[in-house]
Amino acid sequence: MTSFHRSRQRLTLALTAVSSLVIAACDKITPNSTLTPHSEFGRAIDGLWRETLVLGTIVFVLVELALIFVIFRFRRRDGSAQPKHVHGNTTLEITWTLIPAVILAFIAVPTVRTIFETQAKAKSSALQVEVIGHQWWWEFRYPQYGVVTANELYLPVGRTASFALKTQDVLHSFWIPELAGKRDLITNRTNYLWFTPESSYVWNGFCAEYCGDSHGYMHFRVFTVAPAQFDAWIASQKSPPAFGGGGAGPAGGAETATARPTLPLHAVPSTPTPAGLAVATASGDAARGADLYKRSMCIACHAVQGVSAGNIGPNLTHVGSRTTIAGSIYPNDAHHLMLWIKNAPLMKPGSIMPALGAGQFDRKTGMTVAAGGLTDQQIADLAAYLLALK
Amino acid sequence: MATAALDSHALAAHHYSSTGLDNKKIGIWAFIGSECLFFASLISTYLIYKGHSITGPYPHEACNPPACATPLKAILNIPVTSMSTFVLLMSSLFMVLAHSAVVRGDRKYSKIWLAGTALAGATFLGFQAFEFTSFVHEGLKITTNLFGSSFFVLTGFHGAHVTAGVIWLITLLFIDMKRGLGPRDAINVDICALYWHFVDVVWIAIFTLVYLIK
Amino acid sequence: MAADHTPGASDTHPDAHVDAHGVTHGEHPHHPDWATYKWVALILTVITVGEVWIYYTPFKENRLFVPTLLFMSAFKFATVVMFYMHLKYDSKIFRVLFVGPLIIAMIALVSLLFLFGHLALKTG
Amino acid sequence: MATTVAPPRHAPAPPKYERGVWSWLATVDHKKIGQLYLYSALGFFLIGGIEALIIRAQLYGPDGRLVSAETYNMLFTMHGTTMIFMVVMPLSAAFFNYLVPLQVGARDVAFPRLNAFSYWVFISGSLFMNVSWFIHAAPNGGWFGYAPLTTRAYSPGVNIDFWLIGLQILGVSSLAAGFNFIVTIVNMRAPGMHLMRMPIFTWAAFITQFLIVLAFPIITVAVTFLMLDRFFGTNFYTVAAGADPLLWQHLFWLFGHPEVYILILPAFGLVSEVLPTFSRKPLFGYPVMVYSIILIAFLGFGVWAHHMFAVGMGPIADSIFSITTMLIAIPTGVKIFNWLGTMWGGSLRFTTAMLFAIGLVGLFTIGGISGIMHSSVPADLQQTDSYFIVAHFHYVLFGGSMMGLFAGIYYYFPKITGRMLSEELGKAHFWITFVGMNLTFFPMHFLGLHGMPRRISSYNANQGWDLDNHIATIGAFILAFGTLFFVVNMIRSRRSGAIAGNDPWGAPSIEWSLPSPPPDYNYATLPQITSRYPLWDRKAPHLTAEVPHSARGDKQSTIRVAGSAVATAEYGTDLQDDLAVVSFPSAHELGIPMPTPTIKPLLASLGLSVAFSGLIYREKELELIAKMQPATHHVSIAIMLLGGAIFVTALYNWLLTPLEPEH
Ligand code: HEA
Ligand code: HEA
Ligand code: HEC
Ligand code: CUA
Ligand SMILES: [Cu+2]
Repeated sequence: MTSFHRSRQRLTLALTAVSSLVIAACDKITPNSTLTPHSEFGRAIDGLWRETLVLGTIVFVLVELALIFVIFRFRRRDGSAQPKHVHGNTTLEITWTLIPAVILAFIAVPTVRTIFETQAKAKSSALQVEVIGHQWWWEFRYPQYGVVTANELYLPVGRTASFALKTQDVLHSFWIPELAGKRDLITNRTNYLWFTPESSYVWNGFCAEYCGDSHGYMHFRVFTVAPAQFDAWIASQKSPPAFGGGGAGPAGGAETATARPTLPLHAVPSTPTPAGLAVATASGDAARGADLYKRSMCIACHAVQGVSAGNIGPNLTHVGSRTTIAGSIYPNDAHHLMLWIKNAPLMKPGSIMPALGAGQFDRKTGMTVAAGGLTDQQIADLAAYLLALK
Repeated sequence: MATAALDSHALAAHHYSSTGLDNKKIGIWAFIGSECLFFASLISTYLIYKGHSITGPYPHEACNPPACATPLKAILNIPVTSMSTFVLLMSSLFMVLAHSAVVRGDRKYSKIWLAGTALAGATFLGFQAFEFTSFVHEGLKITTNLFGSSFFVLTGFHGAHVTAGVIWLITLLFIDMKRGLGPRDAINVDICALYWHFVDVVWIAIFTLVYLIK
Repeated sequence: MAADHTPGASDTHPDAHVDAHGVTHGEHPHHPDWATYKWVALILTVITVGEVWIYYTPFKENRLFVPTLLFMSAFKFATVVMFYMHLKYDSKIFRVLFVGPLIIAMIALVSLLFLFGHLALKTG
Repeated sequence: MATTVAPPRHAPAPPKYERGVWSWLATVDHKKIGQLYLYSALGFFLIGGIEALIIRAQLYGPDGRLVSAETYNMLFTMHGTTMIFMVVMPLSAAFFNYLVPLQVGARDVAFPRLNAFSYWVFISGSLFMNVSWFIHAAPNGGWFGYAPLTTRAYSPGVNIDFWLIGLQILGVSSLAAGFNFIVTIVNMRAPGMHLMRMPIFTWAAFITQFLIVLAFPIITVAVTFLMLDRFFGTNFYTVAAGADPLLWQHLFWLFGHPEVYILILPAFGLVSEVLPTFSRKPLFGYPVMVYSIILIAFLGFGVWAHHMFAVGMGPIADSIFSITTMLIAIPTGVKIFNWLGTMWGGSLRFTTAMLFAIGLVGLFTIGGISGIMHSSVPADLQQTDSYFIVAHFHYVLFGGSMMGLFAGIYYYFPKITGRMLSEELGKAHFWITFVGMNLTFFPMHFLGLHGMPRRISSYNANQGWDLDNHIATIGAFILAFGTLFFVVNMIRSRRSGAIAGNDPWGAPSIEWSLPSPPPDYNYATLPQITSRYPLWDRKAPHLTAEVPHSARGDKQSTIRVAGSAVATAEYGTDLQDDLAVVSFPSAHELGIPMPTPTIKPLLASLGLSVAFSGLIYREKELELIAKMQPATHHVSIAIMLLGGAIFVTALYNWLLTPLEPEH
């Protein structure tokens, strides 16, 4: 921290010299830095950034030095004579019109080149991913594999991933700072973006276009993994969910399930839960939960392969295999799941998912969940079931 | 702009002017310049959305099932619009005649041509009212599709400008009747005329871009 | 940048005071008259008829149709502005006030059409 | 002077308009209106600033819980809207109003009543938008309100309605003022004041007016579309009807980028007045300064899509807009360098005004350079919608516009009030602001580069953003502290500041030949302008002898000043009793006809605002319609008709009464 702090102070003194220091410090302290790219796209951008930084810094230093010099050299001292009235100097003025023009040419040329490089068509061998923005969560589809998931994206290292970006409602913007620049998700349009992840890690992704109440709560996670791991993940995602269609005990996907990765600190959501929202900690029973789920209103919005086909909310077929929920703002554990089910709008401003716990007040609709609301026990069972959906 | 129009009258009477031009006239030209951007935005929008409506009716093409539940014929009525266009063009002629009459101090003709211009403007509005109602009957409302929205708002705003112009003309006519307009009022008629002609040229553009070009 | 020239547009007429009628001297008095006006009206009518006429001829399918129409309406536009709005005879300040914005408006319109993937002319 | 005397066609204004609150409500004097703009805008600056302070407090640490996400969204929307439309624009308008007629040597603006109208429309629009706070329904769509988020489908409720209606009203104000000043500057310049002799601030004002009258029609159209969509169900931005959200973005930014130059050019103009005075040296390369203003304004219309690099316009459009954007750096650079050239070889006196002016030169450059970094499209894909952008535009807006405007306030306060602002408090204000400003906004560069998106109501821990946010928040409160010095200074000095005298700074332009504050008719007789720096010609002819345009055989300028002669004291200290002795003849004694004060512009603006605000009730009716009940009441229509009636009556009344009692 302190080394970082010192570096900042020097930074304000001499931008260039220190920018490298910051970069050195980044991996530890700044997990979402755009200055430590991990894809060819990221590096292309970084190249341009460094160039503009250097040129910009030169301009900055020259202008400020000149300013400081003038301030000290020409301050009025008593008895200093009336200055000579100069009205201009054509040669000078032409010079300082041309020099910036030249500097800009040095920025413009690589800029245009990079524009065309990075906006070329993606390799046909690329992994196709469909990204669909929703208020306020992300849907990821892998058409080549028939896999649908939410808020957690798996990418094989070394294989180009090509994204088709769409939105269900308003504008959003798809941003993984360490991997690539932004692309907006535009209503009634499809945008494209591709890059090749170069190292395996867990990255944070954000929505970067203001999209309403919970724009600030629309994150996602990206797991760049070894190809073998990726295949395993695909397999487990394709497998039928636990409690199959019939709910005959924890059969199904369980055995193919990949162990949930443990997250680095920066990927663990720290969002505090709303004060006053709690569940009498009854340990839930997955089987009962599975049974309840079929009859609950959840099915109106959520899909669980072979059980329900709702498509308003995230697909829950393998929700248990995810590390975070609700736009990656809460860890995926019984506690948070229960609170979420009990009163989502309290957990996430404006959430489309209504409050479902009995007696809960729904800030969105302004109504209290009366009869048919879920008891804490039922909620615990549902949570247990969802966690079992590995 | 009418605001600006008579405002500086007294000022001009004794204030120095750097260009020898009249404040009001400079003002109206600045206003017209700004109106160019206003109508450019409206026209751009119309053209951008042209052919992007997902349901009929459409300006130039008929729309038959299954594309449209009920068969819809092409909306625009060129003959009628040509008529109204002609009327508006003529109104511009009347306007210049009214102006020169006022400059000449010819009370009789100033009234006649002012009235004529206002009448022509009113006729144009009549045509537009007819056009709009018949469109609604043929199933094109402002809420129907992109074409409906952009068409009615573009032509509607033009119509609003014509209305304002007619009111302005009637006001002048009224003054003419009350105390008569003479050379000293020429400038006030002139700026009204400039506004009126501008509304006319805007229609010249709309007529081609919206009605004639597919 | 010593030389201080004075753009004509701004040339002041120190003696261009304004009389009580608010009508200014120094303003170019020459205005077109009925003779001009009736010709202008005639031309406008003829062109309009022409526009509508070709709309009903097979020429409509010709790819010169749109450019022709645009040219004709541009011509009408210019005629009205120059003669009815007597921009042709008036102070060049007015010309600047009108043509400047018109150019910006045109550029904006055309570039918008390109940005939305309509070639400027063949819209729809 | 007019000789034809007609009998007065209307009774002169009631005497109550002469003094007290009425004298403000009914004023048509550009100097009074200028002050109204000044103090209103400063009031809104405090409001916008307090909003900013809440934002910063919320973001001080991770997972801030000071305000709810919903409130936060209202805060940044209103903060941005307020600062741009209710602070910087009206502050500039304050100087247009107060200075332009003085600088061009006119008695008033071309259309004094239209001018009053502009102010009252501005104030009612601003108040209207802020009223929404009291029902906790402040606008929440961001200051550029992207569709479709701002359409009814995704933003039911009145928040966005308040924003749209407010913007529409404010637009009317800016447009009306725009035409007024164009005419004033074209046609009311004193004898001998060629365009190339105009004070540089007047030039900046002149070009800014063109930006206004050409950019505002576009936003008017865009906003009208959205209003029609929300209130009457049209489809301009209706997703279901196949609308293209980029239509709003293009129209908005086609206005939005010229708008940012509307925000900076007046500040540039003020700085170009301050630097020469305190360098005792004419502006370096005046003609080039003029041309660069014009060029910046023109290019400003060709770069709008640089706000949309992430929407996928395709490589060709991206490249074009990238390059046009870079071009703007050239004329802007020329200005920076010419300012340096102005100070070079001068004898600089560091008054507070000078400090703020130099602050602009130093700080705007930083914001400009980050702007150039955005203009490189791929790089911008990382920067856009991150705090790096927030850093950019606060460096140009606070470090540029606000610094320039503060310089202007310290420089012209003596002319406006006749009293000096305290230099001690002023210097404290500057230095605290300077430190606070950099502490607040410099770390935002790192926040952006380290991946912090903008417009987020809170952020998780361990993202590496905590330290920079701490610093930024502390900086913001330092800024607030500094601003308090300014508030105190303004209040105290109005009453007890040192007497200024005509020309406390030894400035070159003619407004300084007038007593402070100037008489209502400004100039007893119109000045005859013979050079760019008339007062310097008078005081130090030997220096200005070489000024090319006064060497053209023109006779020395003859500026007659009512009351005392031109005072050239540095601080007005030896003029303590100046205000007392300056007793200049009234307009009446001099036989100068002055516009009659009238309340009609105020009434007209009220009518206009009422008419617009009626729309708010439309929302309730829509709810009923949505509930399948026919709208039982039509309050909205009623209110709009009422407002319309008031407007039209007031307007006709105003138009048909001559500006001045005939004499
Ligand atoms: C006062 C207002 C103001 C001004 C003057 C500017 C000036 C500039 N702005 Fe800025 N801008 C804003 C206000 C302003 N901007 C605002 C409010 C936004 C955000 C809107 C939003 O999203 O909310 C924005 C956003 C913005 C973006 C969009 C970023 C994004 O959202 O992705 C871009 C992109 O190109 C940009 C570029 C520029 C450039 C190139 C200039 C140039 O004019 C700068 C030119 C000046 C210099 C370069 C410095 C001096 C020059 C020299 C010393 C010469 C030598 C220099 C070089 C050779 C580099 N601005
Ligand atoms: C001229 C324009 C201007 C100015 C001056 C400022 C000034 C400030 N802005 Fe500005 N800001 C914008 C224009 C401006 N801003 C715009 C356009 C946006 C984008 C909005 C959007 O995204 O839609 C924005 C967004 C914005 C954000 C990003 C919000 C987000 O994206 O989530 C932040 C965050 O820190 C911020 C902070 C500040 C701060 C700390 C100041 C400080 O400089 C404020 C300093 C002033 C004060 C502190 C006031 C002093 C108050 C007192 C002294 C109290 C006295 C009280 C009484 C007497 C009653 N602003
Ligand atoms: C009205 C539709 C709706 C209903 C009914 C509903 N949900 Fe949801 N649910 C959503 C939406 C929308 C989200 C995404 C919210 C967000 O992240 O902003 C969601 C998110 C979730 C998530 C987090 C998923 C993830 O990976 O982020 C879980 C778990 C969940 N719902 C469980 C349930 C359960 C259990 C029920 C029934 C008891 C239920 N939901 C009923 C709409 C609904
Ligand atoms: Cu989605 Cu912001
Ligand atoms: Cu911009």
